[in-house]
Amino acid sequence: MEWLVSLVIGVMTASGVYLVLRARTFPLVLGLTLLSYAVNVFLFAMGRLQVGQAAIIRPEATAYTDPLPQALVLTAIVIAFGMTAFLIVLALKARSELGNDHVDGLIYVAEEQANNKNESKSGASS
Amino acid sequence: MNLFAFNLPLIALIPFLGAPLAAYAAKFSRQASAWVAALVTLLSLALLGPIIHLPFDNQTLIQSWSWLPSLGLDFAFRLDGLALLFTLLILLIGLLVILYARYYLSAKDSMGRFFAYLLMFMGSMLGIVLSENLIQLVVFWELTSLTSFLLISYWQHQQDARDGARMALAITGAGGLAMLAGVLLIGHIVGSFNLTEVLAAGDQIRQHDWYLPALVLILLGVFTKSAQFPFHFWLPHAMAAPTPVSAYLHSATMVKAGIFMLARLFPALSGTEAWGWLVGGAGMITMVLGAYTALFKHDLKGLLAYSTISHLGLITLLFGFSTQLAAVAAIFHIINHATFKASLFMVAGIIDHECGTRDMRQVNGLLKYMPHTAVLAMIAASAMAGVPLLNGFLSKEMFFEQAVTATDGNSFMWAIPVLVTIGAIFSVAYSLRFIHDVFFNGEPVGLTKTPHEPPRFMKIPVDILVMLCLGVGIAPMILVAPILSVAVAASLQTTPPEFSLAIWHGLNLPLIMSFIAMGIGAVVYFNRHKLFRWHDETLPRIDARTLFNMFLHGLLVFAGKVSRLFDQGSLQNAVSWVLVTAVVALVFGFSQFDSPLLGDRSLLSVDLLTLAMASVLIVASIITAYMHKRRLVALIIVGVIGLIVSLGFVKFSAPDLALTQLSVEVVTIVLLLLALFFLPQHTPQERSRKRLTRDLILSVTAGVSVMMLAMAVLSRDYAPISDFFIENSKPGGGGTNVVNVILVDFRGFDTLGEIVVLALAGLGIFALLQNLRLPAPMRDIDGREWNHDPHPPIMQTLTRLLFPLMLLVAVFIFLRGHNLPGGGFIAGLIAAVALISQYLANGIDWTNARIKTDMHVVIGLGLMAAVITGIVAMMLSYPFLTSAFTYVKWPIVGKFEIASAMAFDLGVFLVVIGATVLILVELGKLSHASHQVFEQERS
Amino acid sequence: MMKSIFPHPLLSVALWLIWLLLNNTVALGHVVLGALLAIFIPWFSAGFWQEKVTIRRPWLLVKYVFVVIYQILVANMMVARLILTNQEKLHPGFLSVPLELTSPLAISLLANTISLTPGTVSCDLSEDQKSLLIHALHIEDADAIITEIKQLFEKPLKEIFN
Amino acid sequence: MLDTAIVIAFVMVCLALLLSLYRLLVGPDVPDRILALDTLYINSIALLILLGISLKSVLYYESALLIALMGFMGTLALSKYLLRGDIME
Amino acid sequence: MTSQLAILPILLPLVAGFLLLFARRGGLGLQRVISLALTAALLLLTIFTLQSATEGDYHVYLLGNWSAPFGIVLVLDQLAALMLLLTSLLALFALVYAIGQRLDEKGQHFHVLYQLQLFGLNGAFLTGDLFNLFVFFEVLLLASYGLLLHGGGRFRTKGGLHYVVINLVGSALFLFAVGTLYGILGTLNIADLAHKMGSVSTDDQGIVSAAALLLLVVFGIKAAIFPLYLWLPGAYAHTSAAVAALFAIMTKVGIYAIIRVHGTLFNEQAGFLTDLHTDIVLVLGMITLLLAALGVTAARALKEQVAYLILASVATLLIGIGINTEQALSASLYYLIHSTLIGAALFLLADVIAEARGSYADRLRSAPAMPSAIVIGSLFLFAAVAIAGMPPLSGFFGKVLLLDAALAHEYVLWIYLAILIASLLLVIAMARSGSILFYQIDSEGDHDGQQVRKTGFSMMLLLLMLSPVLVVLAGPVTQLTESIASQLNNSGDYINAVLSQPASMGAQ
Amino acid sequence: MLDIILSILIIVGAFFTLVGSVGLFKLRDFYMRLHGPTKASTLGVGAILIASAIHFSVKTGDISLHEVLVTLFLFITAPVSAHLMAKAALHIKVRQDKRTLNKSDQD
Ligand code: NA
Ligand code: NA
Repeated sequence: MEWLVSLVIGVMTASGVYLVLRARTFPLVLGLTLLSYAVNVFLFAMGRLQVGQAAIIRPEATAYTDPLPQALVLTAIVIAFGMTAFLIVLALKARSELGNDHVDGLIYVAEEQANNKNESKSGASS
Repeated sequence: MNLFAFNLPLIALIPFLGAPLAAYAAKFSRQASAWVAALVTLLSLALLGPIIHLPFDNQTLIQSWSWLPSLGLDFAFRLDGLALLFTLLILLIGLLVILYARYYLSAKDSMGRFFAYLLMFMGSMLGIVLSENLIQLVVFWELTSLTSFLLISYWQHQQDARDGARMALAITGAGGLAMLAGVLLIGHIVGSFNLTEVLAAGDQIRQHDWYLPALVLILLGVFTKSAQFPFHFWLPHAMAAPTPVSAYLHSATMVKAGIFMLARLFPALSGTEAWGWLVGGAGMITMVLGAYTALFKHDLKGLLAYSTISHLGLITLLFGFSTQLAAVAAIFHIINHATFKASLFMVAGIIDHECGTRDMRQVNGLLKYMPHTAVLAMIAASAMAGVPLLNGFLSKEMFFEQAVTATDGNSFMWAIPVLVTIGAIFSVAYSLRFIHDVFFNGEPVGLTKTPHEPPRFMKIPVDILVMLCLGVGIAPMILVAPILSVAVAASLQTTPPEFSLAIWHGLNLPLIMSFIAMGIGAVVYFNRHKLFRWHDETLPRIDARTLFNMFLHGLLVFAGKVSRLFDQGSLQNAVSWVLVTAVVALVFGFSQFDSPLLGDRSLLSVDLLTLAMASVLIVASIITAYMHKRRLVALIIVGVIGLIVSLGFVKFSAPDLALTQLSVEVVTIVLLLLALFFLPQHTPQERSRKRLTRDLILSVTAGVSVMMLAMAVLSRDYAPISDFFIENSKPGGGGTNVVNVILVDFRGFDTLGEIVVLALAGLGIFALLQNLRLPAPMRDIDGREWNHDPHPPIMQTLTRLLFPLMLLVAVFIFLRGHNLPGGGFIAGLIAAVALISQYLANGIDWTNARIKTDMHVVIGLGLMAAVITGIVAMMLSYPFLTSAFTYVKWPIVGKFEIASAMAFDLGVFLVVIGATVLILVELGKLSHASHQVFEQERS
Repeated sequence: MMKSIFPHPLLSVALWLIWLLLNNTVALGHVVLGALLAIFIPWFSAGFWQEKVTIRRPWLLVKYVFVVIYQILVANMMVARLILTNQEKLHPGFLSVPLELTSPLAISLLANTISLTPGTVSCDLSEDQKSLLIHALHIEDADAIITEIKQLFEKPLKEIFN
Repeated sequence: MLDTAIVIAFVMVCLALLLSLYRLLVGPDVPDRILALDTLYINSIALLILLGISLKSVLYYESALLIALMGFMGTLALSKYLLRGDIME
Repeated sequence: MTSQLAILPILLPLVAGFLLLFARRGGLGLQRVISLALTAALLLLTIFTLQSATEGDYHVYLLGNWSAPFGIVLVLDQLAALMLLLTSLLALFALVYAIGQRLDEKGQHFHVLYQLQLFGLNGAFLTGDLFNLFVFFEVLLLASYGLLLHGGGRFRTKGGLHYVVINLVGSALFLFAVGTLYGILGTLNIADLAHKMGSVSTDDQGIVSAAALLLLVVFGIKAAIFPLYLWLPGAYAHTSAAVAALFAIMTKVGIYAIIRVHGTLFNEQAGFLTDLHTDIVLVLGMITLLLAALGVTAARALKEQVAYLILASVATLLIGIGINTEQALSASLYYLIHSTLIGAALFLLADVIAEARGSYADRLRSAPAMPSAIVIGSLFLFAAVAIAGMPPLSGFFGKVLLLDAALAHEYVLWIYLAILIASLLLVIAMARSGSILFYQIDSEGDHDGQQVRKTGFSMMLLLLMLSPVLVVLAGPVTQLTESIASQLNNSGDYINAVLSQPASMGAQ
Repeated sequence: MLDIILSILIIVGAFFTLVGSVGLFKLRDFYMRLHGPTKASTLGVGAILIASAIHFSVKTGDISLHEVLVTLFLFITAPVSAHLMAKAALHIKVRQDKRTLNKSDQD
C-alpha cells in the first residue's frame, strides 16, 4: 500500500511540476493545484497510513491515526486555496496588463511565434 | 580636562565640518566660500600649534578613544615627526591652493562646491597622516579616493573629466580595497591595528606566513594611489581636473599618500627581498617610464603629470633600497617635489588661464608677455631638473648616491645607476622643454587672446613655493633639516642616521651622474624633433582612457551577458532552477550519510479500492499534464483528482480532511471557471521540443525524488508527539475530534494564521480586481454565441430550494466539529458554497439585493472573534488562546458543552465565508465591467 | 407576527425534520435547537423565497412521492435492460412536452420527475415556459410517452400547486 | 455473507469508477466529461457508504452528504460555463 | 505585562488589521490614523521588547497554555527582538513615506495589507515551531503579494507574478520538508527537533539530512541565494518605493530562518548534522555576491540596480553566516541592520530621483537637469557610499567586521576575493550610474520632473542618517550583536529553555 | 435474514451503480449516456444508502435515518444536473446518434 501511495504522490508531483513549467498562466495554476494535492497527500501520509482508525475519541476505538498531520494538511489545503485564488486573479491581471497570458508577458510571444513557424517548416520538410 | 586632548582628531575633522559651511557661504558671495576654506585651514593649523613641538622633543602624541572594540578599531590619532611633516605640507600647500583657486575659478564655476570638496579632501588627507589606527587610516584613505573623484569630476559637463574621475576612483578604490585586506592581515598577525604595536612588530610580521600577501596587498594600495607602474595611467587623465586640484592632489597630497604609507610602514614591512624587488622594481620602472613619456607630452599638464609619476617612482625606488639613508633621501624628496611641482602646476594653470590653451605647440615665447611668471617657472623647472642651488638638486644627489651604493653585492646591480641616469636624462630634457618651449621658441601660435601677467594674488602662492625651492636649495640645514630629521626618526622608528644636506660633497660619482644627465639631457631636448618622429612612428599609441573605457564597456557587456544569462526574466527558467536545486539538495543531503533508502516497518497490503483510486489518480494526473492545452478539459480532470484524493482521505481515516478537500475542490473549480472565461480556451504550441524534453526529465526526476522521499519515511517507524493530543483532546480540550481540537486549541495559532491568509487572499484579490478591465468573449471557442438564457428557471428554483438546506448542513457541521468530523472551516466553506450557488443560479445583482452584508466586515468580525477569544484568556493572565470549556445542564435541553474554542471556531467560520464569497463574487463581477466595456466599444 | 417568525412554515417544518435527520436523533436538545434553526434559517433566507409556496393538498403530494418512487424503480429496471441489451435496437429521440403548469417550482419538480423516470431526461425549457424538451432513450410511441407524463405527473402536480 | 456481498459490491463500484474514468478521458465532447465527473461523484457516494458499512463506522456519512452537495455545484458551474461562459453574472 | 510580552508584537498589527476593515467606511483618513498610530505603538513596543530581551533570558510563551513540544511556542530571544525592532522601525518609515506619497490612494486595502504584513513578519520572527513558521511565511507572503502589486502597472504585474509563483513552489517544498522531518522525528517544535536530532539512528540520518537541506532551499528562496533569487530583481525593481523599502526586511526573513532553524538543528550540541549547511551557504553566498555585483553593473535602471544591491547585501550576509563563527555571526548581524535600513533608504531615494526626472524616470540615460540636483546628488553619493561599503559609512564597517571574521576561515582567500571584487564592481557601477544621473545632463530634453513631497523626502533622509548613527554607535551596536551571536551559539540553552517551560503560567 | 436483505440491497445498489457507468461507457451519444448516471446510479446509491440505514439502525439500536437525507439531496440534484448538462449539450450542438428522432421530425 505504501508503495502505491508513494507512487501516486510521485506521479501527481511529476504532472504538477510539468504543468508548473508551462509558459501560460492557466496550465501553471493547474500545475500548482496538482502539486498542492501531491503535497497534501504527502504531508498526510507522514502520519503513516491507517484504515478505519479516525482520530475521534471513542470508547470502542483500539487505535487512532496520527491526528497532527491531518490538522496540518487541513491548514495547508486552506492556504493553498487562498494562494491559488490569488494567483489566478493575478493571472487575469497579467493578461489585462501584459496583453496575453504568457508568464513573461509580451516579449516572449513573438519569439514563440517565430519558433512555431520554424518548427512547422522543419516539420513540413521532414 | 585638557581642551587640547582633542586637537588631533579636530585637526582632521574640522575641514569636514567646514565643508558644508563653505558650500553654504557661497550663497552669500564667491569670496566668502574661499574665506571659509582658508579660515578652516588656518584653524586646523592653529590647533596644531600647541603640540607642534612634541615631535621635536622626540615625543609621539597619541589621542585615542574606544570605538569598535570587537574589531580592535579605536578612534585613534598620532602625531609624530612624519605625521607632522605631512600635516604641514597638506595644510600649508592647501592654504596656497585655496588662495590660488580663488582667482583661478571662473565666474560660472561653483565656488561653494569646489571649496567644500577641497576641504573634505583635505580632511581625508589629514586623517590618513594622523591616524594611529590602521583601519581608521583605511577609512580616510578611501575617503581621499571619493573626494578626489568629486574634485576631478568637478567640471562634470566635460566627458574627459567624468572619465578621468571614474578611472581614478576605480583604480585607487581598488587599491584601497587591497590595502584594507592587507591591513586586516597585518592586524591579525600583530593582534592590533594600532601603529604603535604594528611598528614594533616588524620582525613578527616579516616572519609570518602571511607577510607576502599582506605586503602585496598593501603595495597594491600604495602603487595605485601613488601612480606606480603598472597603475600609473590614471594620473594623466586626472589632469582634466581644475589646475588647483592638480596642484594640490597630484603634486603634494593624494599621490603622496601612497608614499606616506611606504614611509609609515617602513619599519614593519621593509628590509626583505620581496620588498626590495617589488618596491624597488616598481619605482625604477615608473621613474624611467614616467620621465621618458613626459618629454613627448605636448600638453603642459600632461608633461607635469608624467613628471610627477617619474618623481613618485624615484621616491618609491628610494624606499625600495630599504636603507635608512635612502629613507632620508625619499622623505627629503617628498618635500622638494611637493614644492616645485605644486608651483609648476600653478604656472601651468596661469598659462592656461591666460592663453586659453596648454598645448606647447601653440604656447611659445611667453617670456615677454609674462616675465614674472616665466622666472618663477624657470626656477621651479630647474629644481625639477635637479640644477644645483635648488632643492631638487640636493635630494637628487642623495638619490644618486643611494643608487650607486645599491650596486654593492649583486653583479646585476650595475643596472641601477645606469637606469637612474637614463631617467635623469629625460628629466632634464622635459624640464628644459617646459622652459624653452613655453617661454622661448618664437611666438605663440593661434592663441585667441594676448597673454599677460595674471592677477597679483594668483602669483603669490607660486612666489612662496619658488622661494622655498631656492631657500631649501641654498640653506637646507637651516630650513629643512630639523623637520626632516624628526620625520625620518618617526618613519624609521629609530634615531635617524647621520646625514648631511651639504650642497657640495666633492666631485663624486653622483655629481658626475648629474652632469652626464644635464649634458645628455640638453642634447636629447635639442634633438627632440627627430625623437618625436621616431616616438610617433615606432611606439603604438595606447591611450589609457580609451583602454579604460573599453575595459569598462567590456565589463558592462560581460556583466550584462553573465547576469542575463542567468537572469533571463523568464519564469520558467527561474522555477526550473528552484526545482533542480531542490532535487540536488535532497540527493546531496541523503548521500551525506550511509543510510538505507528504506526502513523496515511492515507495510500494509494493497486492497482493491485503493488500487482503483490510485489508478484513477495516476491516469488522471498524467492525462491532465498531457491534455493541458485543452484547458476546460484539464480543469474537469483536475476536479476528478480532487474528488479521488478526498476519497483517499476518507479511506485512510481522515474524514475532516475529506470534507475540507471536497468543499475547497468545488470552490476552486468555480474560481478557475470564472477566470477561464477571460483567458484563452486553448494553450498555444510550446516553443521547442528541447524545452519539453528538459521539462519532462525535470518533472519525472522531481516525481521520483518525492516518491522515494515518501517511501523512505513510510517504511520507517517513528515516535510522534501525537499521543499527547489523543490523550488530552477530551480532558484538556473538551472535544473528541482530535483533529478539530488541534486546530482550535492545541495549534489554534496556526489556524489564526491560516484565516489571516484567507482574509488576505480575499482582500488582496479585491484590491487586484479594482479597475481591472478584460474583454469578455462574446462567443465560445467554436464561435457560437452564448446561450441567451442566463438563469435557467429549473436551476434557479431548485438551487433556491437547496439554499436553506445547505445552511442547515453548515450549522450542523459547525456545531459537531469539536466532537465529530466538521468544524468552522468546513462549515464556513459549505455556507459559502450555499451562497455562491445562489450567485451562480440567480446572478449577482439578484443575490446581492438579498445579502446586504459587506464581506469585508464579515472577515473583520471573524478575525475579531478569533482574536478576542484569545485575548480573554490573556485578561485572565493565561497565555493567548488558552481555551476553557464547561458542561452546562439546562432544563428541557439537557447537558451540553460550552467551549471558548467554539468562539474561536466561529471566527474561523466567518472569515472563511467572508473571504470565499468576497473572492468569487468580486471575480464574478469582473464580467459586468467587461460587458460595459464591450457595449461602449460597440456604440 | 407569526408571519415574520415563520415566513415559510412549510420550509420551517421541513428544516426541523431535516435537522433531526441530520443529527440522527430525536433528543430533546436537538429538537429545541432544530426548532431554533427552523426559525432562524428561513428568516435569514427569506429574501430567496419571495414567491409564496402554497400546497393545496398535501396528501396528494405524499401520494405523488410514492408514485414517483414506484416509477423510479420501474424506470430503472427498464433503463438497465436497455443499457445492457444490444443498443442497435435503441431508437432515441427528442420530444416536446407541452406544459400546463405555470408555477416555476411545479415545472421544476415535473422536470426532475421526468428525468428520474422512464427513460427520459428533461433537456430544455422553452423560453415561454410553455413546453419542455425531453430526450427519451428509446421511443416506440412518442405520443404515448407524452401522454403518460402528462397523466402521471403533470396532473397531480397541477392539483398540488395550482 | 454480508462481507462477500460487500466485496462483490466493491468490485462492481470500482469497475463503475473505471468505466466513468474512461468516459472522462475519452470524451469526446465536454458535456461527456462533465457527465463523467458527475457520475464519478455519485460513484464515490456509493463507495463511501459501502466503506462505512464494511468498516462499521458512521464517520463516512458527512463525506457522502457533502459529495452530493458539492458534486451538484460542480456540475452546475461547468454546465453554466458551457452555456454562458460567464458563470456568475 | 512582561509575561505576555512575546505575543504583543503579533497581536498589535492583527488588531490593527481588523480595526482597519471596520474603518473602511470611515475613509482613508481614519485608516491612516489607525495604521500610523498602531505602527508607532509597535515601534515603542519593540524597543521595549528588545530592552527586555537583552536582559539575557529567553521568553518562552506557550500559546494556548500547552507546553512544548505539543503546543506552539513563541520564543523571544535577542535575535528575534532585534528583528522585531528593525521591522517596526522600517515599517514606520515606509508607512509615512507611503502616506506622504499618497500611495494608499492608488488601490484598495493598502493599510490592512500593510498591517497584516507586519503580523506575518513578527509571527515568523517569534515562532518556535516549524509548521507555524510555514503558516507565518504564507501570511507574510500573501500580504507581500498584495503590497507588491499595489498600484498596478505592467512590469509590476510581471514581477509580481514571478514572485508569487516561485514562492508558491517554495511553499510546496517547505511542506515536503516539514512533513519529512515530522515523519521521522515526530515533532514540529524547533527546539524539540534539535533535541531529537541528537538521537537519530544512523539509518535515518540520510533522510533527515535530505529534508533539512530541502528546508535550506526553501529559506534560500526567501533569502535570495543563488540560484534561487531570480524572483527578486523583477519584483523589487518594479514595486512602489515604500513597499520595496519595507521589503528590505523580507529577504532577511529567509536569513533569519536559516539562522534560527538550521543554526539550531545543525548545531554541534544538537546532532549529527553539525554545520552541514554552512559551507553550502558560504559558497552559494559568494556566487550570489558576484552575480549580484554583475547585476548592479549591468542594470539599465536605477531601481533595478538597487534591487541587485539588495541582493548583494544579502549575499554578503550569507557569507557571514557561512563562516559560522560567533564573530562572523555578530558581524553579519551588524551588516544586517545596516543593509536593511540603507537598502530601504535607497529604494526611497531611487523613487525621489525617478520622480525628479519625470518621464525619464529611473532609466540610466541622460536626462534634463532635475530640481534640487545638488541635494539629491549628494544624498545619492551618500547612499552609494553606504551601500557599496565605502568608508566612512556603516556598510564599510559591516564589511570590515566580516572580513576580519573571515580570516579564521579556511576559504579566506576566496571570501576576500569575492567580497573585494564585488565591492570594486559596486563602486564602479555606482560611480557610473551616479555620473549618468547627475553629471550627464541632456540640455535638449524637456524637464517634467517633480520634487517628492516633504514628508517622503524627510523619511528617506532620516533613514539614510541612520548609517552614520550606526558608525558612531558601532561600539554599542556590536556589543548587542555580539551578545546575540553568543546567545545563538548556545543552542543548548535555547532547547532547554523551550522544552522546560512549564504550562499554566496564569496560575502562578 | 438481516444479512440477506442487506446483501441483496448492497448488491442491487452496486449493480445499478455499475449499470449507470456501463451506460455512460457504451451508449452511442451524449444524450443517451445521460440516462445511465441520472437514473441507474442514483437508484443504486439509494439502495446502498438504505442498506446503510438498516445496518446502522440494527447495529446501534437507534434508528438511523440520516442516509435518507443523502438520497433526498441526490434526488433533488441529479435531475437538475442532468437537465443543465443536456441544455448545455443542446446549446453547443453535441453530436446526436443518427437514429435520433427529433422534435422537428415530428412536426
Ligand atoms: Na611651445
Ligand atoms: Na461574471
